[in-house]
Amino acid sequence: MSFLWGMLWGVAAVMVIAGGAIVGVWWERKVSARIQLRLGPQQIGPAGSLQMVADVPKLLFKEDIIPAAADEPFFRYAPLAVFAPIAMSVAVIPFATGWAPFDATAGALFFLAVPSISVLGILFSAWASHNTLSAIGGVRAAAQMVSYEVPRSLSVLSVLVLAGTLRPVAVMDAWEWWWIPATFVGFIVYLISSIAEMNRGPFDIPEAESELVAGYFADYAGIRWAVFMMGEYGGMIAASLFGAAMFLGGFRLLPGAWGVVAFIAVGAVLMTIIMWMKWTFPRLRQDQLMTFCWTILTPIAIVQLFAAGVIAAWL
Amino acid sequence: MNINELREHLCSEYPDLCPLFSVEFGDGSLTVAAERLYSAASDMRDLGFDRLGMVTAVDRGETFELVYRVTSREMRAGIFLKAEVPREDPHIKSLCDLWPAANWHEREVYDMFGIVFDGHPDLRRILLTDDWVGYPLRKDYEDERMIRRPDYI
Amino acid sequence: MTEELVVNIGPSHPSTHGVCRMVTTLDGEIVRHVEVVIGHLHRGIEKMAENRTYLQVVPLTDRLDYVGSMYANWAYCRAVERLAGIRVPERAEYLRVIVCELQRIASHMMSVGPAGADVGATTAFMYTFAQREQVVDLFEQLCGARLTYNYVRPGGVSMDVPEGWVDNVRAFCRSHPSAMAEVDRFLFGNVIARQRMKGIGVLAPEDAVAWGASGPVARGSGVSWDLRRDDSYSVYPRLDFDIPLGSNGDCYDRARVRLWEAIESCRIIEQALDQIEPGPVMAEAVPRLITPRPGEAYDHIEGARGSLGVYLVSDGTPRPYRMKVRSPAFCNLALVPMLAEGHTLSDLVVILGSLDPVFGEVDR
Amino acid sequence: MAVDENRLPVPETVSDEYAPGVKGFMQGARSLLTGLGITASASTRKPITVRYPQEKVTVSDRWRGALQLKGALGRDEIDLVSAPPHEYNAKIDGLYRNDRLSPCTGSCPANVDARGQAFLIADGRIPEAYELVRERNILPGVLGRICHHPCESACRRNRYDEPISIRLLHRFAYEEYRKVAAERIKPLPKTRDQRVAIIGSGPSGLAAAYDLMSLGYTVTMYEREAQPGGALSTGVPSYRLPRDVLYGEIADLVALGLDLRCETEVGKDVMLSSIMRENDAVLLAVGLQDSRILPLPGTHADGVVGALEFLWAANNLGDAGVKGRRLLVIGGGNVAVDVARCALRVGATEVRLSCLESDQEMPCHPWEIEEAVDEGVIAMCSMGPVEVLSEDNQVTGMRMKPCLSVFDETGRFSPTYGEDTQDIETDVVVFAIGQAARLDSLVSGTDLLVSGRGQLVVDGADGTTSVPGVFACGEVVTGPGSAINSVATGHEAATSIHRQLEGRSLTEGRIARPVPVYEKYAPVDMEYVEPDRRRAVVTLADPDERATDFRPVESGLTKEQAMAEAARCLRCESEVCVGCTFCARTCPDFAIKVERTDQPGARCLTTYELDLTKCCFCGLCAEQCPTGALQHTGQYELSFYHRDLMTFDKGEMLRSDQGSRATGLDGITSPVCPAPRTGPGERP
Repeated sequence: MSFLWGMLWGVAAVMVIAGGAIVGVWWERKVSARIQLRLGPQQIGPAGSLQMVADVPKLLFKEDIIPAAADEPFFRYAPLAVFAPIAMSVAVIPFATGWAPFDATAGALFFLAVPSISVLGILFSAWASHNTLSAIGGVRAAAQMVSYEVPRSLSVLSVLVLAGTLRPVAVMDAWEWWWIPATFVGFIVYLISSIAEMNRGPFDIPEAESELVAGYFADYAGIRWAVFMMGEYGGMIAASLFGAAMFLGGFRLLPGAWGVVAFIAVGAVLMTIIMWMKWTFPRLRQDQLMTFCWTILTPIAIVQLFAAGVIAAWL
Repeated sequence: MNINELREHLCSEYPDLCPLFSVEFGDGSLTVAAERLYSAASDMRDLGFDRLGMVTAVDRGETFELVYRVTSREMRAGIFLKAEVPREDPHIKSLCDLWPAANWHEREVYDMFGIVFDGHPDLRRILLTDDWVGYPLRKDYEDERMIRRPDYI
Repeated sequence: MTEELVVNIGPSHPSTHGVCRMVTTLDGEIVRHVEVVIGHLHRGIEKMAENRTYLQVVPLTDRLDYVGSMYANWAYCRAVERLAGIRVPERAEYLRVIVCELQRIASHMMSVGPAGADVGATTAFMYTFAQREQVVDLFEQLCGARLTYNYVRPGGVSMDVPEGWVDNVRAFCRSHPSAMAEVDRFLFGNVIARQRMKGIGVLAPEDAVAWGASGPVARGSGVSWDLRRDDSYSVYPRLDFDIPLGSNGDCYDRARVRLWEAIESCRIIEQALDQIEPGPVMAEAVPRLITPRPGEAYDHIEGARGSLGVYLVSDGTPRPYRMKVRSPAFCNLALVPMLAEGHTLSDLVVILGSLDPVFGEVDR
Repeated sequence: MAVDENRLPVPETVSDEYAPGVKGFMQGARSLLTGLGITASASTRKPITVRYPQEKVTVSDRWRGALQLKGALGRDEIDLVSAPPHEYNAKIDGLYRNDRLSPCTGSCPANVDARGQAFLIADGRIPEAYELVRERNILPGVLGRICHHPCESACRRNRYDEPISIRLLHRFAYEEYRKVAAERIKPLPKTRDQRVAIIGSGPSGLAAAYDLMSLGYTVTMYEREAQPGGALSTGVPSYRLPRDVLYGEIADLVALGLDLRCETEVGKDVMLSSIMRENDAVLLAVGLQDSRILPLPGTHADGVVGALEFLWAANNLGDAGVKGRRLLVIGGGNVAVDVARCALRVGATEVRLSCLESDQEMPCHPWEIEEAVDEGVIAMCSMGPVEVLSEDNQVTGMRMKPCLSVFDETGRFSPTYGEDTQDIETDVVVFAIGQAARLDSLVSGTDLLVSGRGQLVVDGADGTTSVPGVFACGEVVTGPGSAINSVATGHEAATSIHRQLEGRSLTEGRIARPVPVYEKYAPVDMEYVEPDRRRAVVTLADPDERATDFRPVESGLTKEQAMAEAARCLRCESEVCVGCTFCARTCPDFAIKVERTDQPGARCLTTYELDLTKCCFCGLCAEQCPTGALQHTGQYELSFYHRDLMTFDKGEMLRSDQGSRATGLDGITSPVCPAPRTGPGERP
């Protein structure tokens, strides 16, 4: 029975993420277009809103190209290995009072740990493509994701210290408004390292289109490529919603059902900010990225954690 | 520096090169024998012609005329160095150790005319593929893929 | 020292600015050796020119530097005029200066923006492209084409300006500097872009001279050499303009020199528009079939990429006996192996972009 | 140099640095926020991209797109420039404003439709061609011999190779027309009862007479001499203009209804005042009768002659009293050359011609002096006369001095001379420096005003004199000039008379003939012109032989030559492709293939192929097109499902009006080539 429920939740999560990705891609295309003095999608639907809906069948029916030199099984399933952990992570986000799709006791740990598995999928795809540029992209991605795991976890930890629990639903129950200023620095660190974690600009070094073309998924086409993109947007949705919940109060901002609306809205704003940054900033170089992570972000996160610990002890 | 001042300057510094200097369409050119080209180029560099603008060649039938354009920032002037090499087995000394810029230019001339530059560090075809047959800018180059122009003008 | 990895970049690659192939030997992320393989766009224009009349070659020169067609037109026409002894009317000279400075803006926008795109700031690309779009629109109003203009002809220019065009150019010149100031803040002020571009691909001034570099590449290294001033041609002696120089010779300086040149070009255009007077735009009685007497002529102008020269040999027939294009991008591109060694793979594309090669001109 | 104070100053060096340490860190952080601000503000601006196709509406007329043909030989006939005399100017003006006036017609003072003539001759319709020319040039045969043909200098064919021999085509048309003249000439109907008298039967009078007769007036013409033709008869030597040509064409005019009264000198045989009473309008086309002689010392001596007197004697008597004598002509114009060449023919032993101008600036036409020198005339340029030397009242020589410059900076006649004089031995001195009118007996008994310098007072624009109803035209108005110029003034005067007699204002709504400026052509290197593109060559008689008698120097065109020559016409500005191949010749990609057939009566553009896969949209072909038939369409982004569709054949190129691939719309087929006309009476 619980297995069936799990299946159902899984399908629901995939649908939510796929739907979110469709909206997200459209929104990103509009946002980037406006930033770049363009119009973005125009032709299909009002303001091109059905463009992505039209793109999905196109991607489904495109030829599924597998390079002759590729390591076929790994090449085939690597996109799933990237996407599945990210989809799973959405399950622990608390949407309403006392309710998360998967109310795990160590949910925060789950959220931080499970998406990291996708680095394996990236390495698989990079290696299986049998392409030098992909390989470089994969190695860069692995190094980057593993590194940014540290400040990201540390910044989330500062909230968990204040709440005294790893269970997201419980964190939300314990949330107080003054946590926002108290963990604001941590929030910034969380946002930056989340961007790095999902390989988006200005930290999109693994897929840097100007040098590596598209990095680890350069050889992918059609639906497999779409799964990568869903993974990216899924990661963005998950990180935005989790950040909105943990650092900005999530559904606690407004009472009752309005809280859910406010939560989604704050998540959308965070997503827009992530897009805004991507379309504004140049990309860092590999060594600058690492330097930034270890010499700036990590110390700041540690200081934030220490401060949160002091506050928690003082209370 | 205009062309007459340039001629005087050149003649005062290198009297032996003076008779080889001629002017056409406002540009000075120094025509030397192929064996003397390197030393003449080296003299020109010492005279202040610090840039090598281009190296090219012209198919003159029995010979190939090599044309080097050297310019001077200081004098604000440029001249041609010219030398002729025979069509059969054309050789000339490379200027790569005077101006590194000569590297690609000489490769291009080799590519298009088949003139061999002795002492060039990396004399390969540059614009065409390595397995190309023939030297396209020679006037006798034939290729059935070339589009024939109509005979009227 | 890890095992070396040979990465083949190009010829179809987003950052090669055309079709350039770079066989790169990597030590980890560090570039140990680059071999630039060119010729993918070689169309044999010099050979084609030998089979065409002097007028028919003009559209071919459009295809040399397709980002700066006006320059190739002009350099070629100057060489033809020198050979055939054609005197160009003054209005045509002013129009040539105006369109070529507009072309310089358009061409530099095609380099400054991609300098941002090379470091990942695609938005800067779009901002400069917005400016380029305006210039290209002006060209479209002028001669009906947006890329291959075929506008400068032996003896003058193909047609006079349409009604209202001068006002459109003035309006553009008024708005362009402030747009450039914004791009400057957006791209060259940005800390990430500076970190990516500063100290990358440093070209020493003496190397720039020895390698025959010209244009913004040489000026970025502080080599003050601009044919518009130093071998002043056309009506440039009557115009007042500054030549921006860099001091470090890195990618940042090269890109920013272009940005400032684009601002100075506006000033040149405004002066030229003030000085231009009505008159013919084509020399009287230029024959349809130009048959110069035998001889050879060389003329060069300061193109957007450096000194662009055309060497023409005539044998007294209506077709050039030999045409050679001294392409600045070809000379500048030869610097890539020297500049890129020791930098990372990410910097390689930035270095290539900072040299602003256009492969139509490199490969000819 | 004005320096704009507000401009951004170029920095000393473009490589600016952040401050070190914390300050630099803050600068960096601020730069990130600035970047976010710039992108945020950009998102509120108007996008630079446009929606296609709704917003892309500004189609420039200079766009270079795919090509279309507006018309083609064999499919579209050209509009002949033909109109009733009084509407002709308006028609020319309209064509001129629309850039549809061909250079030949535009440059002709009388606006003769030479393009239409060539079209008709090439088509084999030669009498029609003659009649088309006669509309504006009453003496095509005469002008075909003597015209200085400004049309040929303006001919656009000069750009490519050699101009059309328009003058010789006139002559050819006349010779062909003679064979059918009797059946084609019918008296013009006299639809109006007003009468017009014309005094003088020179070219201007004849032109006016024809215009007025075709408008239905009754025209009477008075001529002093026994033979009509005015200066053409008395002045032009018969080796240039055989008299049968001149009298034949005037006879045609008489057959059309002209009442010509020769040997009737107005002022002696009949008084002008009585002519004015009998007629509703009078046109004075009397021309110039007196030669001017410079007021130099010694000109009273025997052997000093005026040019007109000399020519009259040489032409009419065949002897001017110079046989075996030396002769010096003063003057460098056409008349001077005529005098010199006539003198050779009437037996002068040595003929010299001296003029002020250098050999480059001589006012006569270059081909004339060339022919004269071939015949043995000695040209002495840049020489000014000082004094006629005489002995016993008999001319022995002429004292000359070098002329340094003829005109001053402003272009006015103001010669400057050198010092050293030179004596030239000669027996006869002929002054050919200009002519003047002789009006005294003519105007006696009328109110006509004559200026102090002996010239008729005329309003040059419409030919009115000081007496209403009396008009003037020709050289008496304009001064010495070419025959075709006189013809043009005749047409103007006829228009004035017509307006006056209709009771309309002479000036209101009247359009002055435009004087279009045509491009100057560079000399063409004939080495690269194929033989079949060259103009017809006519033979000139051997110089030594021809200089002895008055036989015509130049031979005419044969029928084959004439039709081939007419087929060379480019039909400028007609928007009809003639298959001249200059687009194909100028195409840098060799993408165009043009062929045509010249079968008379079925001239046709047989092939026009444009291979768009090769086309580089340079636009050179359309620029070269002399007729304007080849035009750009707005379509520069063409795409097809098959590459064969990229080759446009003739039908496709011509199908623009119904929509074709070139214009972006697929259309209907159109007739391509007409069947040869083989009806009765017409040549195949």
